[in-house]
Amino acid sequence: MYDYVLSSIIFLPLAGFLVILFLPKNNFNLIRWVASIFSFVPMVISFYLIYDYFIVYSGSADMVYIEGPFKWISVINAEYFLGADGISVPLLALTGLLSFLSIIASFNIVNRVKEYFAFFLLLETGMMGVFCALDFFLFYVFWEVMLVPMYFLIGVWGGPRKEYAAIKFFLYTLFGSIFMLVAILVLYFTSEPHTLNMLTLIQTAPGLGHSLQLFCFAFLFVAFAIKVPVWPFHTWLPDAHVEAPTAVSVILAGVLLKMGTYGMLRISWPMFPEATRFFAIPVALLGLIAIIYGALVSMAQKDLKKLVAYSSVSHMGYCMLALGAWGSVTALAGCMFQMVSHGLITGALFLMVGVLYDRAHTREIAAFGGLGVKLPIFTGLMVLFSMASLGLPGMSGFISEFMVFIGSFSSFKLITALAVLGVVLTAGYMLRMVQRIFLGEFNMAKWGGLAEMNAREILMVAPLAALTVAIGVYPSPLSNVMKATLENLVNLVAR
Amino acid sequence: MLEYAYLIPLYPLLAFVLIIFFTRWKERLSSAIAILLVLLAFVHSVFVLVAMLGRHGAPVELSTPFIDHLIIKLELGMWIDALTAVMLLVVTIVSSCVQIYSLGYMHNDPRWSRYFAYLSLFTFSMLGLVIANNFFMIFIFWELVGLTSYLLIGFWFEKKTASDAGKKAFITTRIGDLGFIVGILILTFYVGTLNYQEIFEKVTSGTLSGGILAAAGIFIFCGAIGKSAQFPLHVWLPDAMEGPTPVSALIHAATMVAAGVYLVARAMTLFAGSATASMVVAVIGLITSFLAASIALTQNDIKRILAYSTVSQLGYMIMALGLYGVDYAHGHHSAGYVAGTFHLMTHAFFKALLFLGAGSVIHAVHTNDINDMGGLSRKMKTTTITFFIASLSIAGIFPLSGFWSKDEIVASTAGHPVFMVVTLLIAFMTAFYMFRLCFLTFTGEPRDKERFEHAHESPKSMTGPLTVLAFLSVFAGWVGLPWLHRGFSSFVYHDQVHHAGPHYILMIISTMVAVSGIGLAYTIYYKKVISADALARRFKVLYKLSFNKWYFDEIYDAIIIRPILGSTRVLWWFDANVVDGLVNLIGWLTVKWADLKMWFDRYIIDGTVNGLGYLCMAGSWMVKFIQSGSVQFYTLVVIGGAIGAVLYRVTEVGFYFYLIGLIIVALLSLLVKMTRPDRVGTEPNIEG
Amino acid sequence: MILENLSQLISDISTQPLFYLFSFVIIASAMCVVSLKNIFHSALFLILTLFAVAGIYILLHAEFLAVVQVLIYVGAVSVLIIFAIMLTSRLASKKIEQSNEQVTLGLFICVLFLLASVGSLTYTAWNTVDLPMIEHNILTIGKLLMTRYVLPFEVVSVVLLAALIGAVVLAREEKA
Amino acid sequence: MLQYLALSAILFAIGIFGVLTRRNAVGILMSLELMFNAANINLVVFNRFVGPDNLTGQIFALFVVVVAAAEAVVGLAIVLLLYRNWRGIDIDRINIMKW
Repeated sequence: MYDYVLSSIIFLPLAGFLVILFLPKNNFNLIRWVASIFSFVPMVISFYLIYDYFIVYSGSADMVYIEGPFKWISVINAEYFLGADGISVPLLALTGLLSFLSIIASFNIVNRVKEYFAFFLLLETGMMGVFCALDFFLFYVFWEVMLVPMYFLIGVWGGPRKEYAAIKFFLYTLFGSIFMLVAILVLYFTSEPHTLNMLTLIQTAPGLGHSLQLFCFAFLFVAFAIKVPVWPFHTWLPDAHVEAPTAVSVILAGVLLKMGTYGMLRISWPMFPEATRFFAIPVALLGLIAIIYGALVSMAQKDLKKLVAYSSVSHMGYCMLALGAWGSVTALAGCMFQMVSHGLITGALFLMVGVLYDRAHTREIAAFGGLGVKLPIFTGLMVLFSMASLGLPGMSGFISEFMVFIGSFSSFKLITALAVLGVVLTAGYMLRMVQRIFLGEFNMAKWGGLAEMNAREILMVAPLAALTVAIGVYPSPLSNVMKATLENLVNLVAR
Repeated sequence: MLEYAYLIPLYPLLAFVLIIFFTRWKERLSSAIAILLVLLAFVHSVFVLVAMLGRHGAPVELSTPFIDHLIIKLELGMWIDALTAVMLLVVTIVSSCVQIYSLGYMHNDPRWSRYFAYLSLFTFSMLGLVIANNFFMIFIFWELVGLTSYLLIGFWFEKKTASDAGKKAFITTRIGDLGFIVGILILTFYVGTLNYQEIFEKVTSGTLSGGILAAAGIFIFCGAIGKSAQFPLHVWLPDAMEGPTPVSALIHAATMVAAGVYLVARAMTLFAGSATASMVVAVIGLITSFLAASIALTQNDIKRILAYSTVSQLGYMIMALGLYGVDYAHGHHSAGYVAGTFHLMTHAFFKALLFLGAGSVIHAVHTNDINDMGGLSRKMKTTTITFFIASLSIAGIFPLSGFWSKDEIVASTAGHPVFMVVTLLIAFMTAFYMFRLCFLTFTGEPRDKERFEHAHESPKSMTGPLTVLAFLSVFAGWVGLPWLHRGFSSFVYHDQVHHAGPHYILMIISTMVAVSGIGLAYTIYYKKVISADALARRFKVLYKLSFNKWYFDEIYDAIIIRPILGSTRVLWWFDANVVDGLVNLIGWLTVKWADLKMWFDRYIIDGTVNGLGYLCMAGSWMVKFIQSGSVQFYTLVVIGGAIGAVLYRVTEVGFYFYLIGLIIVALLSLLVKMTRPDRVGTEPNIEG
Repeated sequence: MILENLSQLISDISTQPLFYLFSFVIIASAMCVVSLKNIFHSALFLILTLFAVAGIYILLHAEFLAVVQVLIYVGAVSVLIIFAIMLTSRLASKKIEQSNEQVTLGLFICVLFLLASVGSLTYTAWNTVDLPMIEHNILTIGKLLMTRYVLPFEVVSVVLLAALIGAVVLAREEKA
Repeated sequence: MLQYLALSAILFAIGIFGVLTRRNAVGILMSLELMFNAANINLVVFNRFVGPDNLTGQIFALFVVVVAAAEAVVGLAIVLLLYRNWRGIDIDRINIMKW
């Protein structure tokens, strides 16, 4: 019965995309609900998948739910080849959840509703595909497929500087993709017989010469690093996040950034063990820079959304630090945890910012103050997510950061010790933000009209809050899901 | 009961969950739930203590894995020994008292339910911290305690100072936690476990020693520095007094700030293994204690005086524990460990009492400034009596509980002359500032008549806890009477029982010191024989230093906060202009390059194509005149051509000659056609 | 009979002067035809030319043709032309420019044509025979037309008919 | 013989000149007649000097005369039509087929 489970996750949103194209343009509710249904079903399947994986496969490092390889473009040996393991299954579930919540969060879009939801579903297809593809060409196709709807989602429904942000995002990512394409070509032509099958390449690519490995690794790294984004490739992120509509920011932060780190875990690390070992310290250093730098820059932000955006840079730095510590399962598990928890927390923060923006029509931190008086639920949730973001125990952020620290300390003592500083800096900017928005004197004249969150809004962040706390309190199921895969990964890198 | 001790923290957690999710709107019910469950925890703690007494302190451990596939095992568990049992009791007693007290103090607060929820969450965190059996778990609760402290300090968040203080507290303690994390990381890496007992076994067996042990100890002590407000991170605690007074009593006097001391006591084996680490601990404790006491001498805010007093007393405990570690590392036992933990317990009671008393006073006069008080003893009998009891206790007057614990601390400095002298000096200062506070607040003439008129004794819900705590302040110390052979020291101990026995000389000295301190305060502030102002003028520099808290806030602001905020702005500028500027520059250059290409494309490449087109058009424009529509012209051309052909055949002159000739003819004819004025009315006039 | 006698007469006397006379008339009047401003005068000169051509025919022993020339051209076509002129323009009164701007070129072409044709005439080796003309050529023509050339003859008559009908159709006033 | 042919050539050339230069449609027709005559002269001349034993040349000349007559009829009809539609028979004006 699992024969086509991954395909169904990938292509159900695409089907929804097609269905929406045939719906009447002015029937907003119909479009919204169709989009919700077509993202709800993949979400349910992805949840079932992670459950099933946990029950049945969590002890093995093999690819499961494999589809193919089916011949696709036989001239270049491109195949339709899908599969999932302990790395991709949690990310699939995360994607499913965030996509559904984002679509729910987009119900207040009134401009070009049909196109919006159509693009959104197309985007979901691309994201799901990236996490399932086991063929390089397929991977690349999904990677690019996701770009286009994202470009339009930012460029059409975005904020005042949307064109700039959209073009920047698109060009930047495309720039990276080209490096990836070069690396793919190198891999294709150096393999004998020529193949694009990732699983085969993981077996054969380490046989490449030292310099060629470094070359491919560096090229793929640029592509993934732009997506993560690693300092100094991060400047597209604040612009894109700030200008994008709320739901798109959620997807950007929650899923798209993960694709970079996922690519490293899935492709770069196992394929080029020698290069990984060679570049371990630079990667960790980049992580450290991102942590400290992102946090400091975030502290200087006046725009709430930009603050959250820069906090993403900082938080993804933990992933890079962990990736540098390739030899530790704990570090890699920490990286995975950080990916998931950052997706949940930052996604939620963006949703909350969106909720506030919908009401106040500004995101200027200095414009607010004392909202805690008027909006207790909103404040409570926002404080909760801020605390989760700054790594408070009991929430997923703490688990991931702690695991990253433990894992990478064995490889890099000084770098890790310095990275711990990030915890304080994060606390610094998060608390400043909370203080300036929610605490202090309440300006009744200006914000007296703000309404408390409505049921839809509470419902869309509640699952995120629940999962954040759940992972924070009881992380071991999630860690069991990825355990075997990561152990195998460490062995692959140690080759 | 003992094996279910892990339930103790869960009672208040249950209260928190119930209040937040279900009874937030029913205020009375919320507070009832909170108090009921904390009392339940108290009762359970009593049972645990009794059970522990029955086992003579033999520890109980229970644990469950948290994440188990890591390079180390992270687990959640409980470790109950004598220290834990005592702490559980102290925390639950103080917490219960404070929550009951809050019923009166917080009445009519708009966020009543939330207040009790936070208190419950705090109690949960604190109990979890106490009960933890490993460093990972203690760190978790350590942070949660920090969170609740943040929430409660900033409870009246409309006040800027309150929200600032909350933020300051959280961040400052978190700076200490950085060290704590690094310490934990060191332990993970070099020991491979975070479980107390496993680590301590490694230490006692000598597997872990030397520099790494010292580093681990010092880094872990950083956590204690932050949480227990030790120098140089003590600055947050006085500010934390912006929170509601019961909160100050519970968190910032009796329990949370004691967590640092508890941590040091709990990890005593680590410190005891390294004389360096222990010495650092002791010195930090001494500096803090002296610094805080010196600042407390001149403050005017009743709660701040108590806060500095707290810092000072915590320094005492830390110092005692540190000295114990030093002694132990050098191979001989001292009373330090018992002194520290004993003082931790007694201090909790009398400091909570002091704060609650101060709260009662504030509740009555609605001000924190002792210059606006005076003569309150006439209006607030219970408060005055309990406050004096607590003050006597903290000053170390026989036979109150503070006397016994402070005596032990003084005793533990035996063998360290510098420490002993400074300790006695601090004891003197403590007695002085406490009674300065008492005399200024409760005796003399009211300095603010209006406030005095409105002052009244607090309700029963507030005086009740005061009485209970006063009782404890008097008698709690008696469990550690030096003459008792099965007292506190034989219950809570490190490694082996060390029964010091009474030091009569020290007792006399310390009592004399305390009495002289009280006497000085009496002469200055009660009898007013010596003018306080004159003294202040006399020792102007010292007075200013003390009054301005040694300028720590200013120094930190100048050397840490401003540079960081400045660097954030610089980095933000850097990010927006240099990093992003680079990206935009590349984009701009690309666009310019594209413009150049476009220009080239438009004018050169396309220009060539278009030029050809224009050429063709021009040519055809000329040639089109051949198509004149004039039949005669066509005829001319035909005939001319025919003749040309004939001539060519006939004369056999070169083909090109004729071609050229023909072209000349054609051009001539064109010329004719083109020069011809178009005198044609072209529209056909079709009729009919 | 008279015609035959006439031709006999002409052949008897030297044909040279007559030829030059006719040639002069033909060339001069033809030039008038193409260059006179008054189209009516041109038409008159055309008639003169046609007469002179008929004279040439006689010199060449084509008496029947000469007669036909006079009958058809001078008698019919010329009249037709004159009618047309009178129908189409206020002729005599008009002294407008009757030739277009191609005069020079046309002249040039004509000169070239003359050069070419005269050149080719001169340089061609003409396969001439010095035989007398057939006697009774009118009789012979009649016979030939009815026998050997009967088909072209009929075709020509059809052509004439078609031209007749065509002319009527073309020139007919459209009824409103 | 040559002088006859020369005459014919001259006549033809004059006809050409007329066709090329006359502006009046009738004038063109008349020039055409001249050319027909030049051709006829040729036919007759060759009949006389090249093949005097038969009369083919003359008969063809006869046909030419007939065709010329027919041409004249049709041509003149067209001229009439032109005149009616264009209020004149100036060939120069009738150039609506130009570029």
